[in-house]
Amino acid sequence: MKACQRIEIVVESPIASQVIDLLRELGIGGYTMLPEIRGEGDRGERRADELTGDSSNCLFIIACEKPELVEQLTSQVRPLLSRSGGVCLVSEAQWLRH
Amino acid sequence: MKACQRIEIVVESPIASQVIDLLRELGIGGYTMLPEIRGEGDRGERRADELTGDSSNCLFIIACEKPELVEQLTSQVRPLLSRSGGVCLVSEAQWLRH
Amino acid sequence: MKACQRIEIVVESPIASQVIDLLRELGIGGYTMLPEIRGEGDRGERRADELTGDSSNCLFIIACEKPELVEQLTSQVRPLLSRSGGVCLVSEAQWLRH
Amino acid sequence: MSLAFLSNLSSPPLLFFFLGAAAVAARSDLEIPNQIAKFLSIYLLFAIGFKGGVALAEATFSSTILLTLATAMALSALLPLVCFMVLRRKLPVADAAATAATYGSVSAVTFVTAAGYLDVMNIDWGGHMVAAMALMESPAIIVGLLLYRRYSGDADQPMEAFSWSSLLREACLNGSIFLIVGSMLIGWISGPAGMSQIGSFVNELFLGVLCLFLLDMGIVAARRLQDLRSNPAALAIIVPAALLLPLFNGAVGLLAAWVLQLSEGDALLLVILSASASYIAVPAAMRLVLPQANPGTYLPMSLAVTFPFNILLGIPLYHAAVKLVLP
Amino acid sequence: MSLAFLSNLSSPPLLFFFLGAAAVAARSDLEIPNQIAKFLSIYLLFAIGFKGGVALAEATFSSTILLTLATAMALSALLPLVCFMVLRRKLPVADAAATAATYGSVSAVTFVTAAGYLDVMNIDWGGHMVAAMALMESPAIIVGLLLYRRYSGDADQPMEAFSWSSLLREACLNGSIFLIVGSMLIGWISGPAGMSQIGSFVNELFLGVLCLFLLDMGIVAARRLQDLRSNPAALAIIVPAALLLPLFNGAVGLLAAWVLQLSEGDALLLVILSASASYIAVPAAMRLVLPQANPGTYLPMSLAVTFPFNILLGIPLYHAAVKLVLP
Amino acid sequence: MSLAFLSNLSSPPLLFFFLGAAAVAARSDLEIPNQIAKFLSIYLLFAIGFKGGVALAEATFSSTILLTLATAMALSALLPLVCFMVLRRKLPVADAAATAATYGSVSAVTFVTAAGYLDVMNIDWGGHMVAAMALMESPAIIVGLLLYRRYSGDADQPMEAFSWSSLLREACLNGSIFLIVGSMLIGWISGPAGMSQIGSFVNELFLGVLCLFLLDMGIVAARRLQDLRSNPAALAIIVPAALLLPLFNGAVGLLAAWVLQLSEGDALLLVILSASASYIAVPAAMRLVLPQANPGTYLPMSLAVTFPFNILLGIPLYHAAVKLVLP
Ligand SMILES: Nc1ncnc2c1ncn2[C@@H]1O[C@H](COP(=O)(O)O)[C@@H](O)[C@H]1O
Ligand SMILES: Nc1ncnc2c1ncn2[C@@H]1O[C@H](COP(=O)(O)O)[C@@H](O)[C@H]1O
Ligand SMILES: Nc1ncnc2c1ncn2[C@@H]1O[C@H](COP(=O)(O)O)[C@@H](O)[C@H]1O
Ligand code: NA
Ligand code: NA
Ligand code: NA
Repeated sequence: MKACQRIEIVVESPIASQVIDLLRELGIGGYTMLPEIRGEGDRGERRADELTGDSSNCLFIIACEKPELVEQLTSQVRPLLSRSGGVCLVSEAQWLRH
Repeated sequence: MKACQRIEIVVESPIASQVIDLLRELGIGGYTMLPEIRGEGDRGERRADELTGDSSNCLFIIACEKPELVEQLTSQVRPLLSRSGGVCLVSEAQWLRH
Repeated sequence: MKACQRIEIVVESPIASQVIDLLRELGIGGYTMLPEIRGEGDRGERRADELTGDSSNCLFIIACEKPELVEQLTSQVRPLLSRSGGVCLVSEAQWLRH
Repeated sequence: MSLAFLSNLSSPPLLFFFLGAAAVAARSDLEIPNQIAKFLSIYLLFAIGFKGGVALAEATFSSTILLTLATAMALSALLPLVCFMVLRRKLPVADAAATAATYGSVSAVTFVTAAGYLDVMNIDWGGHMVAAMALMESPAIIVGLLLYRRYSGDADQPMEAFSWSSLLREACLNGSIFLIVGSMLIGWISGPAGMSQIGSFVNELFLGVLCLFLLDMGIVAARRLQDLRSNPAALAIIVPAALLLPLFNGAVGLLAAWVLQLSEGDALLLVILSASASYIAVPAAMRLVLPQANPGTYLPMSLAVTFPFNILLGIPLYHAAVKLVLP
Repeated sequence: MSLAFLSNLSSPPLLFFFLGAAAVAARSDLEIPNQIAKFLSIYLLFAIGFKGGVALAEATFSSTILLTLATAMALSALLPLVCFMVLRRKLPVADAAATAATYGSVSAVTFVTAAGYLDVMNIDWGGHMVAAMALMESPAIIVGLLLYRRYSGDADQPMEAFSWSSLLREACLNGSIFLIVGSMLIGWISGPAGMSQIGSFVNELFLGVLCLFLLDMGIVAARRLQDLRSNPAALAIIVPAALLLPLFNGAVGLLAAWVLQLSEGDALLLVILSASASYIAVPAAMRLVLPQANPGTYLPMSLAVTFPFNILLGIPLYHAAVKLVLP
Repeated sequence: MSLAFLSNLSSPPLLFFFLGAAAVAARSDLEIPNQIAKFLSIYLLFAIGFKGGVALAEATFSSTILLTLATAMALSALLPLVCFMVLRRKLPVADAAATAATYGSVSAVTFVTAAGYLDVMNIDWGGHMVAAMALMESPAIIVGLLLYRRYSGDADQPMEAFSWSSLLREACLNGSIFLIVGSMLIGWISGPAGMSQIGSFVNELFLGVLCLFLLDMGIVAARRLQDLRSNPAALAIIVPAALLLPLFNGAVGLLAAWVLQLSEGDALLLVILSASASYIAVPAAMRLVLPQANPGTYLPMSLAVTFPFNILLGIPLYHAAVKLVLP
């Protein structure tokens, strides 16, 4: 077990690819992504009912053990969230080494 | 970054709308919801294989920074869980302000 | 509320049934499972786009209050992860009793 | 009669139901994705509703039609009474009331399967039977709830989270009912001209889609049956009840059909409506209005026992009975 | 004309659109699963593209075809200019530019509905209109973006995360456009021989699938309209604009059809292409190239107001106008 | 022969495979939702199985049928032996064994495409070939596993998590196999009467659905090819092997067809079964019984190289060879 940070990002589906590009640029090798999920917030309800992802969210889960990478990631995710909404939560976790 | 509580609720799909109503009543502005997921517990296996949501769960993720709201939410979610099962987990997290 | 550990396991879909068997063997009564999700890691991108689960992941969320069970679970999950990839994160949470 | 049985059992849709059940028994990983199963059921409701509506547009309106509709509603309100009286000896009041509502109401898919059976047999049926089906959905729910309030002892105590408006919405505006009734209205409005536009979609795919849908139902019903096995106590009550209730309700439906002197096809449909039990609309409504009832009781009864019984043995059995009684 | 209106409104596809809207109004839980809705739209694009391609393979190539294609592109580039000039008085520059791009571009589903309307009416239309549709997708996006850069004041400031290559990819290689154009090419290559292979799949299911698809669109459009209600200020600008823009653009398209002396079917399709507004490709592209624009403005305008207006009233209205102007 | 090539390559299904690959190459966002792709494959297996069963019901049972079935099983057991001997020079033992199993087994979708090709060409094929396909699924898996145990050196060491029963279940009761065999049995039981019920569903939609399905396969195969590019070392072994193995196995299949003097259609199907490689059932089974093997080797080989090769060039090539050898 190794201490790490668990980052959880909810963004609207159309910008999922921007988040993935960002993760790759930062050299964050791994992420898990849950597509087409629903939610509600300041920008109204997203029912995941449209043909495009226009009204749906996706959820990224990222385990990262380097605090400076987490720092960079959050600071670069912030403008995406300001522009089109979403949340980013960071918490502590133990990562099972294998 | 701001400290908040991360609430995670798993309930069976037919009562998802009751949870949403509850969140709105309490004035909790935002939530993320993952529909049609599977699980197993005291009430048997839910395989998400029926035409209605009868045998599926859904997962709510709620970031909330007001402890008293968390208090209210959990106390009102409890009877729903007692009646039709599910889990509610609360943990600490950092919320990225934007 | 009762302290518990929140275990989160991402594995490729074809071995989901092995994880479920493992949970049952250990007597861990409850889990929540999100099927057909995406991700990327050392073993490349999994796009959840194949007919079988060959290129998709699934996510298990398990609340467990017995540390020794968590211990057993993680030690038995480790070989699965070494062989076909994935992550296992463990964190602290409060479990709403009902 | 044995011939009808055999020809029913060797028709592709029912064989695919068996195939689904066999897949579960053999522990194969065969599965119909969930959204696909929903799509298949949407198609079936759409097609039967539309066909019924077009038939209605072509029919001359008669008092028998009105009487049939009224009888259907009455059956849905009365059948739960008897069911409840029997069931409450064995089950908690809430479970008995919910089960009574389930069996008073109807299963749209059983109806659709029976209509397909009639089409294959070249027996006419009236489009208004779709309306009859829709009318039978809700009364049972309301009666079930009233029964619970009357017998549970906590009638005065305000019901938590309960409102008549949400009850009626659940009871009458359930998606399946809304779709089949809406399609019937559209079929009725657009008539034969509409049928000429979407006729091949509605008619030619019907039995093929029914095959795939029953394949899925076979899988789901067999899984629920397997789950039941782990609960032998419940099994001893649930399975017999789930076999007897459709027979009893079907007999009452047959009596009504005889009184009304319905045609062969309409009679069979009225019987199957009486005999069938809801496993979509009513369980969903019960969660909201009767949360005290245990879905582990009424859901497997209707889905895992009564539904297969009705489509496998019930339809030809009721058909034989109809032919006996209404020559 | 009133007859065309009525016969359009009583055709099953449109009635199913109403049914979907009614389900939302009645708060029924009727719903088409999301992947199914995508499948239905994939089928429709595939079928119309393929049909158009086969028609193209059978047509003799004429200069009118080339002229029509050039005109279509020109319309897509010019219509946003006028829209923008009007809209920027009421809306922020970014929103006005995005909305102008939305209305200059086209809605593939509206096009498909109009083509189905023509088929039902037994009016011929040219396969090259599919190509015209594809050509109208992108110019509007580029013009919209140029308008924003010219009028927003931050033209010099390097656009964050913007690249022309990703813009062009979004604009031209959007999945819907790619599929309909690809299917057209395949229909063109495989010709009548190909049609003999998949003809019944492409033709006989078309209107039935359109019914189910418009049922879903009715549900989605009604939900977006409900969301709009909570924002009366926006409503006062958005709704009138979303009704006037298609009329204005359609009139310009009619003028072009008159200049080119197109056939009845092709003229109607050119008008509907001009009048329709994108709610798939353009909104997706705007997220990337004009993230400053608020999707809450242009998306409900095209999806919840203009789309229903066009398919319910627009098609027969434009048809009447075409018959008036091009006898 | 060149004509057959051309007519195969210009048939809509294959053109849609190219369209899918082109969408990936052009970085379009065109995508078939995952559950829809599963539905399309369910339909194809259902339709081919049912058609084969009905054909079987109409055929007179002959010893050639039995011999063909026995040969098919033998091929599935023997082909992996040669593949393994060649592959283990270049690959780790586990990977070589898993790949050998993959190529000894069959691809149901390749079979379905070839059957569709024969139908378009108006060449008869025997319903028992569906059974042959099913019988070829599992022997290769067992042989592959035995090869691994024999050559890996850890034969004595008890295999973790391994059980013959779960192996056999994976090998024989895989969902695709279960569905196509079950549908064949149902077609056989219900015979021409069943075909008259669901014939138009099974026959008329077939090629259209195949188009959409191959569109998806084109997308997925092209993505896997792109992933492979990042691994040039593996590429140098994987791609040539994935092109040579089907040719070699197909030649052996052709030899068997010649010995049995099969009809043109049956011979082509036996060849394509030999030449095809599993990318659904076997990879899933290998995860359980040979987890040491790297799915990054055998999966892209069969899915991204051999599958496209077989449906694009293989089918007409094998057909030409069959016509040469079996006049
Ligand atoms: N407090 C919250 N907790 C969890 N998810 C949220 C919260 N607020 C917003 N979201 C998610 O972020 C999306 C966009 O939020 P917003 O920008 O506030 O409209 C919503 O659709 C939700 O899925
Ligand atoms: N210990 C647990 N950890 C995670 N999820 C659980 C747990 N127990 C129950 N669940 C979820 O809650 C649902 C209902 O649980 P139950 O009421 O115990 O049947 C299950 O289907 C699971 O999805
Ligand atoms: N750092 C990470 N954070 C979150 N999920 C990860 C991470 N690394 C890997 N994963 C998930 O685990 C799967 C297998 O990872 P790998 O074995 O590294 O290819 C990936 O497809 C991801 O879904
Ligand atoms: Na009933
Ligand atoms: Na336009
Ligand atoms: Na093979």
